[in-house]
Amino acid sequence: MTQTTEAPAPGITGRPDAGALAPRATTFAKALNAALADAMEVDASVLMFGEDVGPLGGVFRITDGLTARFGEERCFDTPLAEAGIMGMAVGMAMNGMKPVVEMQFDAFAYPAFEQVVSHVAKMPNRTKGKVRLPIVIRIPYAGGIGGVEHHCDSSEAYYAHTPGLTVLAPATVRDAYFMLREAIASPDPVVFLEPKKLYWSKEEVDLAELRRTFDDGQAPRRIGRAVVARPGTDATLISYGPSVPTALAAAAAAAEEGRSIEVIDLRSIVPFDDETVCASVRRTGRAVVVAEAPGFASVASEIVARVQERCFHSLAAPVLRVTGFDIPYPSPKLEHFYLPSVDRILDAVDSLQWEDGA
Amino acid sequence: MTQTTEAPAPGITGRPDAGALAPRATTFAKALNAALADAMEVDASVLMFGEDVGPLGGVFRITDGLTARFGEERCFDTPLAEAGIMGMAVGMAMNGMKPVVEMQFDAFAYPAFEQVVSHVAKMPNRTKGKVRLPIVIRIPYAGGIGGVEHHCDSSEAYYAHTPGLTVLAPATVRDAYFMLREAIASPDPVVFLEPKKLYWSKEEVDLAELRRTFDDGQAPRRIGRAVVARPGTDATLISYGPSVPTALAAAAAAAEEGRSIEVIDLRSIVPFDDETVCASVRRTGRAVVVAEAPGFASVASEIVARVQERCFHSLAAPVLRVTGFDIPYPSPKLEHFYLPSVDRILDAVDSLQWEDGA
Amino acid sequence: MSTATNEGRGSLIGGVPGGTPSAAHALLPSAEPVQLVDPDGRSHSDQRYPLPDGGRLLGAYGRLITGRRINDQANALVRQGRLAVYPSSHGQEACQVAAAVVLGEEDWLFPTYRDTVAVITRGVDPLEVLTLLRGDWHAGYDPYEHRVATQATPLATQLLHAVGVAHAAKLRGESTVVLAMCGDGATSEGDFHEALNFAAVFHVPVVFFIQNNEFAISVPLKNQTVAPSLAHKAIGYGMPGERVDGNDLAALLAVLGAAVDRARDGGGPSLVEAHTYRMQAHTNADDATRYRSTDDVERWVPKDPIVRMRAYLRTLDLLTEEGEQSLADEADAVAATIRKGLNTEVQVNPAELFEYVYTEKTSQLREQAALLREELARDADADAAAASGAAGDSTEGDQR
Amino acid sequence: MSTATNEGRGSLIGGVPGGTPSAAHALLPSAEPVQLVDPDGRSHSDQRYPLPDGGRLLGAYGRLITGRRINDQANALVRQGRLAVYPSSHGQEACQVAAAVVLGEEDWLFPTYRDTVAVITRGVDPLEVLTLLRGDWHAGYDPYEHRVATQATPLATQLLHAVGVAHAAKLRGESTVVLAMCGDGATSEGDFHEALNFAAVFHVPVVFFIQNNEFAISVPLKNQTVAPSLAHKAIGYGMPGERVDGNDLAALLAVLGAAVDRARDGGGPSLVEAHTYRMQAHTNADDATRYRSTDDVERWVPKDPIVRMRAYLRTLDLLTEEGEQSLADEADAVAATIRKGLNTEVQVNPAELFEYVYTEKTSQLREQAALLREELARDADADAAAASGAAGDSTEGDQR
Ligand SMILES: Cc1ncc(C[n+]2csc(CCOP(=O)(O)OP(=O)(O)O)c2C)c(N)n1
Ligand SMILES: Cc1ncc(C[n+]2csc(CCOP(=O)(O)OP(=O)(O)O)c2C)c(N)n1
Ligand SMILES: [Mg+2]
Ligand SMILES: [Mg+2]
Repeated sequence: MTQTTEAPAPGITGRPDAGALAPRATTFAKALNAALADAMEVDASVLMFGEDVGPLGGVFRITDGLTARFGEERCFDTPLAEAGIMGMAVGMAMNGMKPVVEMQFDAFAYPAFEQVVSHVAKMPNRTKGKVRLPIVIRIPYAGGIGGVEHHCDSSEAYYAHTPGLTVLAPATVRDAYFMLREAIASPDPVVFLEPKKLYWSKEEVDLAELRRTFDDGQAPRRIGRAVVARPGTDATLISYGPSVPTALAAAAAAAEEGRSIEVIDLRSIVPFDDETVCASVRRTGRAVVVAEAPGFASVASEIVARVQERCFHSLAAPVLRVTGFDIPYPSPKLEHFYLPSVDRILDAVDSLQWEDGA
Repeated sequence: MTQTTEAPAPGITGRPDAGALAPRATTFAKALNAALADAMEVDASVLMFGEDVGPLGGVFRITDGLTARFGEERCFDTPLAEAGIMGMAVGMAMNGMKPVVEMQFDAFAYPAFEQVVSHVAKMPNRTKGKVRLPIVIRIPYAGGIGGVEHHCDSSEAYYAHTPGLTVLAPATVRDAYFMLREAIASPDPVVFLEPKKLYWSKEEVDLAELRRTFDDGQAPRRIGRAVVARPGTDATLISYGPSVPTALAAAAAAAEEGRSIEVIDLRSIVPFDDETVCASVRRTGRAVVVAEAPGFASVASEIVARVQERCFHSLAAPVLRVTGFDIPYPSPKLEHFYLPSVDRILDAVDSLQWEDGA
Repeated sequence: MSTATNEGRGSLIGGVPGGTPSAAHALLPSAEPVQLVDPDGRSHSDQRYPLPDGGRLLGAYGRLITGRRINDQANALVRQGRLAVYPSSHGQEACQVAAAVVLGEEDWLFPTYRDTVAVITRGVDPLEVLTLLRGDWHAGYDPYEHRVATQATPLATQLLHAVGVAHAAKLRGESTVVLAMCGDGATSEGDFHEALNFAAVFHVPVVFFIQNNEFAISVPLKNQTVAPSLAHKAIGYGMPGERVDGNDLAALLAVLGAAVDRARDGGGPSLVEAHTYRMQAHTNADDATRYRSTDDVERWVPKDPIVRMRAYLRTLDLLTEEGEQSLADEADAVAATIRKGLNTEVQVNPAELFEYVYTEKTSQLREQAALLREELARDADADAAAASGAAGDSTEGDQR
Repeated sequence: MSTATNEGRGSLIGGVPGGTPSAAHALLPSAEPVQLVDPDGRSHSDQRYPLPDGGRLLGAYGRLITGRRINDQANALVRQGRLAVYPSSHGQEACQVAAAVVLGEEDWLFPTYRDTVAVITRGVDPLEVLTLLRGDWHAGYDPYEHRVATQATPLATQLLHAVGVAHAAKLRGESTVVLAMCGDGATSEGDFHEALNFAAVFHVPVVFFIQNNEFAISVPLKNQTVAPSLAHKAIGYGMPGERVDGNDLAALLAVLGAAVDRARDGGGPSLVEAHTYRMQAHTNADDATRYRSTDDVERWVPKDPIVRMRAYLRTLDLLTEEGEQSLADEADAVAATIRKGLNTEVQVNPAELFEYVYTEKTSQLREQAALLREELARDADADAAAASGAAGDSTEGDQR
């Protein structure tokens, strides 16, 4: 596996994208919407369905305008039943369609868990690849938006632990577009995690240009490819999805204190890009994994485990984690105590045994 | 947290238990059955229900005789619906009962996932502890029995990652008895994982004696307490449930090659006994985690992560894992390629960089 | 094939399948929803359901007035940013009130997120009820105090809890009845199906009460079901189904009251569908103009539950001008309490995040609580240094 | 309230809720299961369902004979340890055969673990069907070859897949009908509910076919439901329900055939419940004496589907002695093929474990496959050393 040759993603800070023509401020949400519309236009077998994704355009408006443009046979509301949505998607995918389904919020995907684990993930293997399931499960994901209970779960570990699923989490507007297009084009089922708190983040990108790049096959592959979101030399922060901007902010703050921190944006949780991650850690000798989900038996645990297995002799200190606590996601007034913060990341970096022989 | 003072568990090899009177060969399954019967006898609020647990006594006969003895109001069959079973258990526990439910096989617990994650695990927290849910979810668990698809999943990571659940996996006949009693007595919801392949394993134990010990409050606590199943000095194998006998066998084989391997039986995945595990690894300086589940984002990942975070400077080599592959559980003829084997564990131990300066 | 009926009174397991066609048809709902007082306030007699007496209606009408006031007040507080979100039951208050008042003290109510008015009507302190929506971390009230479960968010899940509560009560020989609420959308979830089936098979005293308000967020009823009515689902579980005008307080009291009596008398579960309408957006965060016209909504204005009950009570002189004033005053008082209560900021203690996840904190949570405590102490020290004061106490937050 | 009917032919979204009482009642099943040929082989006429003609019955009868033979053969192979487990449909063969033969080539069948005979009747190679139960790792046959989904194990999950397949076909304007099978126990699962509701709302051509064999492993029907019948669930989704004698091949062909025609003509989904009986234990691993008496089972012996159809066909001289002999020979030939096929050991290639999890192996799986390859190579070397031969080839197992 080779690392993408594309330049580091511009982050969510709105840095202008040098390659794009006529850039303008585009939100993450709008990029997803454009990716869906473009995919539906180029491939008539792409369908979009779920709860409130029709005339309403989804509670986050990611499917805005799709019913009007493609008709209610291509983008439609279902009865309110997530297992039903997922199971119907399996059948449609068996029969030539490419369903994209929306689970309204992370915790409302749990009723579909059996369908996801026992069928979406396993049907291709069970049939020796005869039945492929090109399904994309879109999940507005994670917290930081002041949501109430059940609306802010970070559920990636459940999916990442389930063999057969591809699990993606974009962190930038460009990646939102390209990764959703790539997910829809993938012959394998993809769990596509959309960090809610980034929906309204903006970048200067030209969606028409992104579309041309993708349709021309010029977009470098992102599934299985991490990217160095900010280069550095002293330590590596490994993050994905909603934690990438936090990690970048921490790196910026550290820079002011004279520490050069590299930030990796995984983008793809499964497959995992060992090469990019380990190359960085071997260079810096220190690593902290940043993720919102409760830390126990999580994707963050996996990253720590892999990095120390593969980079043990390059490590000057244990690989640390800054994750959510092992508690239910807290309410709006308390979420900032729970979420990985710049300070908590800097504390972790500080404890990476910088003194000789500590 | 202090480590249990009880002697190492006798393993599943049937070594006589010195403390017991009139010992006789007892299976793991029988010990679970006795624990249920004893719990139901001492506490009228303990109920047992699920699919085929009534007159049939469960497909593994763990509930054998309970309906006959306690009546169909205390041990009964439900309609065939796992979310229904779990949701009804929540209501019963809210209203003074201590439900023990059986999920017929690991993969058939998935329909109940929403109830488990959104309610069983969170209701106590949501109500500031006003509503406690003393539910035990018994799951015949993991493989090694030549079962077909859906009947051999190792699903512990899904539960261990969910805050609010206690997750247990006994590996010995004594522990099967004591841990199920302790689980039923716990005010918190417990996911109780019963390694299927150990159901027919035997030990010389006197169930009446175990009962007296437990009822007299003399049984040392096992929730949150790992145990050293075999002492050793050169490296530590960390295992739980179905992997414990495999780890013990590997340690025995290593002993013949002159290597002294310590084996830890976690027993309790959540809460996790850092103290026992880290004390061992700090002593031996080397560790391998052994578990059946696919390794990615698993409980094994967590153990590796914690151990290297806490014992970094004691480690002579990276903490390695011997786990299931990241594939669906394979069929009877292929499962031995998938399962952690003595050879694979010995290979991992061999690669723990025993040469100076490697 | 079999001719046994499905009446399993008294036994733990209900009857056996089968039944004569006529017995089966008795489980079907009436062709039209039961209506006792029409939108103009005229009463109609119904053979099966006698009109509740005037005192009962007047009492319930008072709760209706307060219920509407609570909805209006909560909406206002959302606009002022004092509540995070409020799913209003404006227009559905007759359902809300009836669901609460048909129950006795020993009974249980299982509400959803939209049923705040029902919960308050049952006696729970309004400020406690609104706790969660203010941004605090827990559900707000003690479910055991008034036997009201927490307001369920994951749809239809609570129906199974209701069955479990009823089952436990039945096993102990208690006469508890459980009324479990859900929306039309929630009937599509698998848990709805499993709950009704479990209730019927175990013959437990649960009244399932669907508020069919014609929408699930933006999705209209016709995309949710093509059944003749939602109450027609009951026969598939072997329990009776009934339909009622959900804006007719009198009919709701009669129909739900009968269902509760039936359940208490060992008659087992039943399903009641109330036909009503969600007059406002799903919540303040929703934009209903994207999926329905104001005309649609306007059509329901004349059917308002308050208007018709007021007309009925005034016509019969059960309600006087002073009576109305005093009900309005009562409602104002409740609204004032809410306003006042929500003026004081929620005090949250971060240490509590770790307190209730397990009965006893795991060593993992002890470590995590300590980490947060240290951070807060450092912040406090920094603040103190900045203000050159002292603030050591906050480190003790989680020691209780 | 509304008087629209639920016929949404042609439109993607079905009809609207409501409907006149009589229209609604038309969705209810007949009071007694449809029976065209009784246990003594006498035919009865039925206004709605004409008796299938002799040729059709004779053809299907032949499949019945083969089906029974397959069940017996598979049971024998389990006893000999050549099959891991076999959930037999002994006694239910009429359902098995009818489900397969009412479908056209363009249609899809969604079977469960117990429906091996239906799958074989549809044309799938018996040896392929038994692949999984022999211990191989995959489902055995290509679902697209005969349009037969894999035999589902997680109960009721396949019903939703069936809806999806039908929905996709409908969107493309194809005339495919999908017949989806499940047991009485599976009707309790949430997925059953969601599948029927989705099918009705999207008005897709699916025939849901319940084989009510009165048991779910050890659990009798009365602990599964107290509904008048399982077919009474249909009205709750706005689709017609029908009941049929599940041991009457003629009635099954008629009723299922009508349901398939209806679906193909744009009439939408329907639910058919067949009343039959599981004559043997759940699987060979089950001990049915723990939960039912031999008397219970004996009562069903005279209702055997083969006995009555044979009597009927013999009486009408549609079946001769030679005819019987040739059907028996055919059945023997199939059994012999199975026996012979299962005599050769399954050859498994461990490298395949990693081949189909993703279309392209992840780098993680490449590493894991390499680990296994090395182990096997070492073992092979050791074996080779022991046998002083050479065995380098097996290391290449996963290079294709
Ligand atoms: C399992 C689940 N899926 C999705 C949601 C998101 N959601 C919240 S309310 C709602 C609509 C519910 O409609 P209905 O049951 O008719 O109740 P109403 O809001 O009309 O009172 C949806 C889809 C949820 N809360 N739970
Ligand atoms: C979701 C799920 N839960 C439990 C099981 C275990 N199980 C396999 S068959 C069976 C009984 C099924 O009964 P029924 O649906 O009546 O079909 P039958 O076996 O009678 O053909 C059970 C409980 C399963 N396969 N899937
Ligand atoms: Mg609604
Ligand atoms: Mg059955």
